[in-house]
Amino acid sequence: MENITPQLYALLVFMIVGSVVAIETRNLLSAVISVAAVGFALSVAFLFLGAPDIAITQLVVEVLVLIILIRGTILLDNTAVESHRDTLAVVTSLIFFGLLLGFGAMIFGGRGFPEFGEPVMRVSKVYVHTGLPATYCANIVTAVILDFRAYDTMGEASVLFTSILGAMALLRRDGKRKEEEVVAA
Amino acid sequence: MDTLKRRLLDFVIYFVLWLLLTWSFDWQGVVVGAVLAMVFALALSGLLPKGAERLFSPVRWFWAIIHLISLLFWIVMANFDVLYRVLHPNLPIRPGIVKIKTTLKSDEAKAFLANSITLTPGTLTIDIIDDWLYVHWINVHENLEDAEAITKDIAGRFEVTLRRVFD
Amino acid sequence: MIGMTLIVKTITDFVVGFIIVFGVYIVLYGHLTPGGGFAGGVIIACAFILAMLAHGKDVAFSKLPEKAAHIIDSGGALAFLLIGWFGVTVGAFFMNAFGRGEVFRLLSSGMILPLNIAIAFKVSSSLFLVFSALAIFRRRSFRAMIEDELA
Amino acid sequence: MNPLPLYVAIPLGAAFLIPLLGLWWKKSGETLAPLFTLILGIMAVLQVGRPAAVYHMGGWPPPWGIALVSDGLSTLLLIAINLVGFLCVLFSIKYMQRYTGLTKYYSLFMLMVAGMNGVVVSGDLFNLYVFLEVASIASYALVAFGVGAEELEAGFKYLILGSVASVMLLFGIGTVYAVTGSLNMADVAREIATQFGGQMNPGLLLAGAFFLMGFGLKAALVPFHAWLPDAHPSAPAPISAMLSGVVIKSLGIYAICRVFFNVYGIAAGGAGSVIFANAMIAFALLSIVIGGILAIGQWDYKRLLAYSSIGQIGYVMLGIGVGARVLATGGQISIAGLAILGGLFHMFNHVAFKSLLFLSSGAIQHATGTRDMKQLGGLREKMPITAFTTNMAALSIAGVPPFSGFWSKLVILVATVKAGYTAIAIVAIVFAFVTLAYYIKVQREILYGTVSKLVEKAREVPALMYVPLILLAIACVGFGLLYPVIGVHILEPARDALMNGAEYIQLVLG
Repeated sequence: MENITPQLYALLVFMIVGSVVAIETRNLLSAVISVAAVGFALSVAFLFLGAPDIAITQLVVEVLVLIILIRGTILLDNTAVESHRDTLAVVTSLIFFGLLLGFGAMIFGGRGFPEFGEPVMRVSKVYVHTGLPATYCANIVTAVILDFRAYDTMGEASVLFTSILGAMALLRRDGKRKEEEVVAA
Repeated sequence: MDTLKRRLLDFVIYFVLWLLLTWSFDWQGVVVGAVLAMVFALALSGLLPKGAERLFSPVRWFWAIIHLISLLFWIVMANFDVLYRVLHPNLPIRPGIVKIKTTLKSDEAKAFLANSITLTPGTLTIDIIDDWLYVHWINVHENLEDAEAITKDIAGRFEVTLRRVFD
Repeated sequence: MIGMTLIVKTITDFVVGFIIVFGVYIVLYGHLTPGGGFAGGVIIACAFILAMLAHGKDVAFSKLPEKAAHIIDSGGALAFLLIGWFGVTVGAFFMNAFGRGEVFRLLSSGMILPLNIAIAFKVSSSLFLVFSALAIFRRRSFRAMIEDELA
Repeated sequence: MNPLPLYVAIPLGAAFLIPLLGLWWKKSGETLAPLFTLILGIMAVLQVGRPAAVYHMGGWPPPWGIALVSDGLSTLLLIAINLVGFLCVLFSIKYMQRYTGLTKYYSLFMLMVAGMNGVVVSGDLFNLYVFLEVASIASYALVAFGVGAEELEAGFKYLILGSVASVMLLFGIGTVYAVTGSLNMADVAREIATQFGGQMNPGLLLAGAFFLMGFGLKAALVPFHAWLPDAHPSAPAPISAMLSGVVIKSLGIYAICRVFFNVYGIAAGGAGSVIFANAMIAFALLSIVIGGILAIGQWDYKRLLAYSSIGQIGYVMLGIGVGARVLATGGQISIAGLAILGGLFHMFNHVAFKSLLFLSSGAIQHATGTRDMKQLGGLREKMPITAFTTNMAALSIAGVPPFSGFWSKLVILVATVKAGYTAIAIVAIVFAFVTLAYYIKVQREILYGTVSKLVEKAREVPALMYVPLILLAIACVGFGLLYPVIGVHILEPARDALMNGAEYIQLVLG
């Protein structure tokens, strides 16, 4: 854990900078590209944390999202955002972030959270120790998501199904029928 | 008959890919791979590029390796060239787009030529239309009339090997 | 000319088959190596989306028609549910009713492999569908809609 | 066999089947959805009186596997969700004919039901979140189902605010997991009770704040209510009925109750508990006051109903909050029990009369084509059944004796006074009269008065639409008269489930 922490922090800083650029830039295309940079950094971070499968998924999803977003952006005639800055929104979000940071300091500084990198392994310990003999599945992550908690995964598949169905439903050409069709039916 | 040959070829390619990926000869994996390769060959016919039988010619593989080596060499050379132009106080560049005619026949060869040109610093292929390549060049020659010289300079060095790999 | 330039088309042809085989490998070996149905499904969807971007929607739909994608989408989800329900025969919802097999072999760990396959089918067709919907979708402009409603 | 997973499996299976069959069979949704919701409704009613049960998903014992739990509170919600779901689907068959993409509609509807059932039977925090997402995403899509400008705007607003709530909940769940190392609710509860001695450490306090905000947003309590007044009027009427009738309760109120009573052990007292109980009472009062004030000025019928929902949810929350505060400060247990019972009873009543009101608004819109109260009037003569049932619901929600709404509000108020919060009780009483006032406005403008031009052409809606109205109207009256039966068999087990946290832990972990 110790030897990769500096790289992780570097990635974290990179991601924060990328997000700030994405918010601050006036050009939509640059915003999309900086968001993508943040996503790629996230996938590298997953790789560092020893989760290559999530890194792969994150990478592929990032590519997909980038393609869709760029396609969406270049369809617009004008990719520059011309709007005034909403002072109230900025102040509100600053206050919110301040509160969150205060809470975070309280939790991490006080007795709230376990040490960084030393999670409470009360339940997950059992997965690690008995995962292979109980499920015969060499990949513990898959063992957890498809055997111990397969029901959750069904829920996640349903979430995906629902969002696709919802998107298809909202991308219909016409929502309501013409009056005469209703009468005829 | 032709389609059958084509399917068989697809099957072999997919199967070899599968074996390379799994990197084991456990019978379960091999059987599943064979079944999958069969399904892909039947269901996804036409996804693979045409003329895939060229994969089985050792001569072409040999020339592919030669091409890779020469490509690497030219990339290094071009790097130095671009480095010189960037660091030179006068910045001796003359960027512009030139149109060159390639003698390569197959689509694959043209695409790889375009990619090789793009990989070389200083030149960048924008599009291919029929036999014409549109290339953005960092330092366009003084003599624009001499089309042959331009072509030779940009594409010639790759065409030699690529022709033997693909055509 | 439909689709993108020759360079993109040719290179796409070179890699699409490889991407699909790689995605299937990620799915089928999800219980032995990093990966699984979600990751593999996304990769497979990417192959089809790449084909659609390079060659236009007609080529992609000839390989995977929209109706077939809808069927695979619902069918994959249904298969997941049914595999889970199959566990009821031995005791509980999502209990492993298949043989566990031998550790580190492809055909092992019972229901995990079929579940991975079901998820892969579902995820790949869903993502393909949503991309095609977003790519092809054209609606009257928002202003026209508002004017219609005012009229 | 324990039927708990069926509550999720049946609607999910229906939701996957409907679009599949719909490719060849256009009426798949209209046929399958009522059938399956009816089966679920019957199952839920048969659940009454059964002892609390635990189902181990996949045979893994908790906390390693996911546990499904059914106790009194779950049963109460299951009955409400599935019966109202059935009536709304029945109403949809005729009402939705003017929309396109009906297989998608019914599939999304079943997904919403599946999500809510999943939330209600879940005994695991993350599993609760997953099914909450299923139900929420389905409802975002359903709100904007008409794809008109107004609908899309409302749906988008709901989507953004709902996603913010989801992120907060996920953050809260992550924090709880980081602190206690478990996701199973009973296991977390035991960990909090034993390791932290019932005291809230800062991490749990932050997580609790996130839960209150997230679930509060799903429940449309006042500082987080901004999505509701847009979403409810824009949605198709059966969806408004579902949203107001059961979605905000199962995703919001139920989840708040479950998390704070059974997981956080608010009943055990401690420093954090009082803070959360106070916050609940504050949100409840704000909801009552602001919902009431905003409702009275509305001329859009469905928007009026939407604001009225905010106010009535405030009453539900008031009962539960007062109960929580009494328990947390170590007051009399009987008073706390009375307050919680009142809250749950009002919630149960609100399911009946608010679904009825939204469905009747749909019937009125179906017949006259408007929901502007200024253009309506004299509906009593043209649509007698709709008018009569609307009347029943309005009287009940306004708290006129002997309708059910009167009794539930009375119980809440008595408990509030007994607990010593007289000022709060006075505010609640004043706004009970405000409720009465705006429902008198509804009656005067829509049901009575001169017959307006639009109403002139109106005819009574078809039988498939008015049968659900009649059934719900019977429920409005019946809940008041049958209180001895309903109270003992449905409400008191629900209250006991909330008040005995130790029993819940014992039940799940054995």
